[in-house]
Amino acid sequence: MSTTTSAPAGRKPSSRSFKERVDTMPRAVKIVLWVVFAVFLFLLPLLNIPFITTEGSDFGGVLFTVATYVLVALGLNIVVGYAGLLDLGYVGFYAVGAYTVGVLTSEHAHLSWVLVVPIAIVVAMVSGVILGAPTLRVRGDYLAIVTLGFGEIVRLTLVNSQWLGGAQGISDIPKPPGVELFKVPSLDWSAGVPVVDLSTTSTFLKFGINDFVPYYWLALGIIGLVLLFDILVKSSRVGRAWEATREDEDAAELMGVPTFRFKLLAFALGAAIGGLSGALFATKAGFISPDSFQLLLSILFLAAVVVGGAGNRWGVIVGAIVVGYFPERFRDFADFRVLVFGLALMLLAIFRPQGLLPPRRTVRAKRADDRQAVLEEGEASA
Amino acid sequence: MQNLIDNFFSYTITGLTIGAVYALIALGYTLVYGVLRLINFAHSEVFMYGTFAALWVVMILGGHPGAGVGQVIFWVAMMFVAAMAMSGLIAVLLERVAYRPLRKRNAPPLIALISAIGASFVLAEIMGLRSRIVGWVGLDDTLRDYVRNSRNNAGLPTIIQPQPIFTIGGYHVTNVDIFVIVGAIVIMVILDQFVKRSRLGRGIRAVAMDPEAAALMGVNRDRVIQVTFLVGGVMAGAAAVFYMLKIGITRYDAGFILGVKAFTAAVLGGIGNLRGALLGGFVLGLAENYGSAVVGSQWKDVVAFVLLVLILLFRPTGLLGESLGKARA
Amino acid sequence: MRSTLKFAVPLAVAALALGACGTKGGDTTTPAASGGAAACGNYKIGMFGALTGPNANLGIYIQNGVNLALDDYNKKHADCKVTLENYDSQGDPTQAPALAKKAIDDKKVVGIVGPAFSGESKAADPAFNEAGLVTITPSATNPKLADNGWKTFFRALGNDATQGPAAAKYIKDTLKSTKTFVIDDASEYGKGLADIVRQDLGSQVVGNDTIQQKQTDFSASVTKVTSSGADALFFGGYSPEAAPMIKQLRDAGWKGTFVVADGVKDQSFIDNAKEAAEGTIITCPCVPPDVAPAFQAAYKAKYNEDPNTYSGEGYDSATILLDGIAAGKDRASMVDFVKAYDKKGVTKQLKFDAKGESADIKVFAYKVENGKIVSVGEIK
Amino acid sequence: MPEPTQPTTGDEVTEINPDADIAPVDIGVPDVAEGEKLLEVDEVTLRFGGVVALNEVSFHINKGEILGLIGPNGAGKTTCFNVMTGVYQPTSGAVRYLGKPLGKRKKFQITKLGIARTFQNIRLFANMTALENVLVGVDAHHSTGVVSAMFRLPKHRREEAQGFARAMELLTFMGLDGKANELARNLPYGDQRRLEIARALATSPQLLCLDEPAAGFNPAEKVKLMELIRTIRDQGYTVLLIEHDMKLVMGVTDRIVVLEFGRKIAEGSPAEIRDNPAVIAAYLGVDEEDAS
Repeated sequence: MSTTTSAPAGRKPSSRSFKERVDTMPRAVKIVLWVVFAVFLFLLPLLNIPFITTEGSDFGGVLFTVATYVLVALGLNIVVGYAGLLDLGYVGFYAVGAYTVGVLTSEHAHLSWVLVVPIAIVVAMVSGVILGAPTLRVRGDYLAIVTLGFGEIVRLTLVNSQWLGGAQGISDIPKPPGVELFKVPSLDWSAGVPVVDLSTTSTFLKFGINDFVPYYWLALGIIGLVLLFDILVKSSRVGRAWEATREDEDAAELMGVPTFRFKLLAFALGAAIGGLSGALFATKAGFISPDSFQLLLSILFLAAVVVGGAGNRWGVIVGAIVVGYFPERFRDFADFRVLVFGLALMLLAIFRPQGLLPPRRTVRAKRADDRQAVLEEGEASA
Repeated sequence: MQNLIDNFFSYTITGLTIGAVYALIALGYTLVYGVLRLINFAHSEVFMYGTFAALWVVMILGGHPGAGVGQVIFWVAMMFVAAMAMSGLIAVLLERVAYRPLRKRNAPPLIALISAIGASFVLAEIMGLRSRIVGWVGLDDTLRDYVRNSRNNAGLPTIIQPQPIFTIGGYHVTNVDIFVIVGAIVIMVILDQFVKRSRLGRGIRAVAMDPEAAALMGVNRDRVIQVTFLVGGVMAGAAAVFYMLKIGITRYDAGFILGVKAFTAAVLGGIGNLRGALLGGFVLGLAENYGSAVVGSQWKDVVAFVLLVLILLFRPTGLLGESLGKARA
Repeated sequence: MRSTLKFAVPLAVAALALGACGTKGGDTTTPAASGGAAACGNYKIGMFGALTGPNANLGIYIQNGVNLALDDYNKKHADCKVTLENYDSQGDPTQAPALAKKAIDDKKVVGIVGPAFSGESKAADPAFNEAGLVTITPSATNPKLADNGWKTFFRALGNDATQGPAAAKYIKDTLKSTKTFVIDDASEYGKGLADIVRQDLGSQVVGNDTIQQKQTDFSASVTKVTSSGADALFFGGYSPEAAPMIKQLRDAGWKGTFVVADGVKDQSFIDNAKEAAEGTIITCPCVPPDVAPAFQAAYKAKYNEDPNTYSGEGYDSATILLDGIAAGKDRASMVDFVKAYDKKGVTKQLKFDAKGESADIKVFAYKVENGKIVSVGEIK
Repeated sequence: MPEPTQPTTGDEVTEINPDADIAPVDIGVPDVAEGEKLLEVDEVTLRFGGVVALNEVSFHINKGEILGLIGPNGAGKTTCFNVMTGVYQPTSGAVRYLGKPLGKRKKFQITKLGIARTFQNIRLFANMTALENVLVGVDAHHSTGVVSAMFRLPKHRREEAQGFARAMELLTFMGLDGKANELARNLPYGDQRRLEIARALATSPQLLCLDEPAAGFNPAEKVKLMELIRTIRDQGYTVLLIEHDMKLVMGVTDRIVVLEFGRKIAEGSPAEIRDNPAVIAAYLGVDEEDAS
């Protein structure tokens, strides 16, 4: 994300870090940059930028998928990155959110979408508490296998419960109510230069069957809210308690942190965001079945968080984009997609173990460590 | 429930056979976890390669049903040799490529898990794409029988015809059942003795107990880790042979679920504990079978995981506790 | 943070440079179009299904059939060839909608063979319906698909509701089974089919079980089957599970008849179950290949193997669309053309009823004999 | 936990600012008059399997004093600490705090009651800044949850402001205010020790337990540490000090309890302890090592 914003600043060579440079910018410039960036994200599916736009699959649809990955990664980051709990069954919460929407809007009731989404969040959160309460006392590695089991239990329950639609899944999930405000035209690059194409448009917030862009906009808005939530909570007592627990659980407890309670909180919040993401997915897909909630997805989610840099919200967003976007962009690899993905994971782990965009603390620590190493080597003064 | 009572021995014996396979795979998880504190997520693939090696060697030797005893013994022996060699090799390779570079860089454990997941994908996909790969080298016609429909099942001819040996509670225990259960226990005992008595085994225990102290005492940690992977791989190879004899069919993604089950078995018994792996494997195999009998086979995996959660709630270190480092192993 | 910045600029430049290439590449398709005759529409048909990934086999069998039909067409119409556009969903309903949109946006695509599975059909068909792009599925057998009122939905084979009763009838009348055990794999296809069989067989069903897909160890099911004394077992599911299941049943000494449906009508079942597959009865709403020897010969010549599951349906589905193109139909008029279609295909008389279902469904029974699937006649 | 970094060379001893106001804030526990019993260890026995780690140990700590807990290696000093802070449950006997037994309270609950500690081997939150480390301690008596953080409710803002002020005051006191934003793991060894004390003080304890705070210090640093401990007491804290270094203990404590093999062998003023033959016997041979 920040890669894109860095482009204008990147022209003047400087030894200062990007972060410092942004920090020292006048407030007005910062706001303008952010607005430009937000507008760019908003228009992205319609710009049809060559090379970036996926050839094999609809770009709006792909962007929506990437957006759900981003949302999931933000939620999982609270669990894995902040609280340090290894969760291999996150897809379970994603499924709970999606199925809550499916059951309450189509299968067994016909409640309004606006009402159902908060319910889905709450149900996912409750399922997080139910899973976490007995298992968060066990050790980290055990937690991994227990959560993995949870993901499978959820999927198998979906397959085998006729009440939940069984293997057939749930179809005819209604679209959210929309308001038709204005049309946004797209760009056409077929002449080599961008031309505004007024015949291909997306209507701002009309949730149709064949236009995924409004769903992407919806997801973008929700990501914004979740990010804000993440920033606010992380920079409070709660965030500090999570980090302390991750760093040294016993010491944290002896400093008055009720670690179990905070771990459970992280689990519940993570689950809630996973549920929200699942609810969005169900809304857009209109049809859900257990096939969409395979165990593999949990692993992809975790990969997104770790590849990006667990603990850094911007990092995990980058990770989610990598995991969600690249397989679609490089559909030509077709059969080799999983193979290439596996290789990429290994290479990343070996050559960039801290993730693509590690948390600032790691960077800071590394810098300080380097300084220390220089000091230790000889008389060289810093 | 009535069905379970009526066919109790049938469910028990078949549960023990699959449990034996779980136990042997679980050993690989337990050993590696003991020395590295790492879930070797790709161990399931090590097993899967073993099943293919066992299958291919029988195909090369022209194995077929109804052969004489001597020939069958030869085939089975070759299955063991091939599967153990293949799995051992893959396991060592895995350690070299996916874990050692990370260890040298002191990467956090989570990263090792990601590397393991990556390696698992790569290994499974190479097997799943083997037809394409041999196609590139132009061997697809020669190797047609070995690679065709590489995303599909691959089946072993029934080289040992199951023969009822004796009957217990209405269930005819076959030669294959006995071979698998007894074979697995014998292999476990050998491993147990190896770890307890041999120099390398002591090294494994020393590293598991305290890596730094072991290094100070002159134990070559890298070598010990390599041996640990090798031993785990060889055990997975043995499991692969038993699996092929009992189930008879494998596939490029056959390892995944089995790996998860075996890891569950390892945790169930107390990870890091060799005897725990054996016990965990058998308990899991039985629980799954009994559970399937009572609530239906579709809940098999659910039974396994619920059992795991229950055990961890009441015995957080598994049935026998964790102890590769401690002398009990 | 700093390193990100260093990469940012070159990346942006690279993106632009490559982007330019991409655009040029896109351009070449337009001039190429002028190569044909003036009236040529450069139409495409789409193949929608799993072509890669774990479920790819079925998709590839269909695609082989479709390619054969295209070869036939393009030989006859060398001046105005039709090309195939692949939409590889990997059988995943999550990927299906975005692919459907891509097909819809490509105005050259006049019809789709697929989607291959029921799940992806549910996810993608509403979009096709809205866009008026015709789909003929050669393999999705969920009966409910036809009940959605999609005017673009056509199915070139019988659904589970036609096959289930035939399988039950065969078990009852021909096998004269009195004790039947029914197993399904909890999949949409397998469970749907097995439930119909259970219902039709009524009290002669002595036991039920449900397994999981990708399961390999069936010891619990085997015990249930053997202890029930069943003389026949119906399994609703696919060959990856059917093969180890019958193998383990035979190993346990079970002697009854194994009855399965078209999901198992696949050479890989025999390749893997080997001796254990012998005598298995397979029901299928597909005409035996000897009905259309020319197709079989052509397929064998091109792919060096016998036509596999749904290859014929794939061929037929594509043929309908290609006939439409030959008749000068475009995307909008294709729906009515397909609706009115009535010709003999390689699998059956190709004709659809008001809901888009095949009007002429015959279910045949096949038997595994000496490692081959041979027809034992229609189930009437 | 990262390895503690190299002990400092001695020439850069961080000066403390004794003027900073670090007096404990009211945390809602009953106040005890100066000189009264604050905490009482009553006949505490702790067994691990067959090993008796503590054998009927009894002593008490008075409000406002500095009590030394000494003994040779393996005497059970840290174990005693662990029983007092809820890490272990005594097999028999009880720990009474403010007249009431601690019972089966959890670790964090005991901290909230006003007992805080440091660790023999430094256990800071290595990847958090110095300020954040102290803030975690201050947070012990805060109650901001997700909701008030999310909406930046007045309670959150008040607590954050108070917490920040208190944390900075503590860092200033320790002379660490200039390093507030350094990661804990990057601080020099001495600073890490001091930061641990600051973090413990941040929980506003009635009783501050220091587990070998001078380990790895050179003599100059030890002198500073003695000063620091005295200043802390003068600000209104009660201090329990585990220490190996006899000189330090004698110089700073009001009373001393001596453990050996899990048993209390002596108790009294520094002067009494110095002349106690049992103590001398226990420490024989250990003295030399200490002197180094």
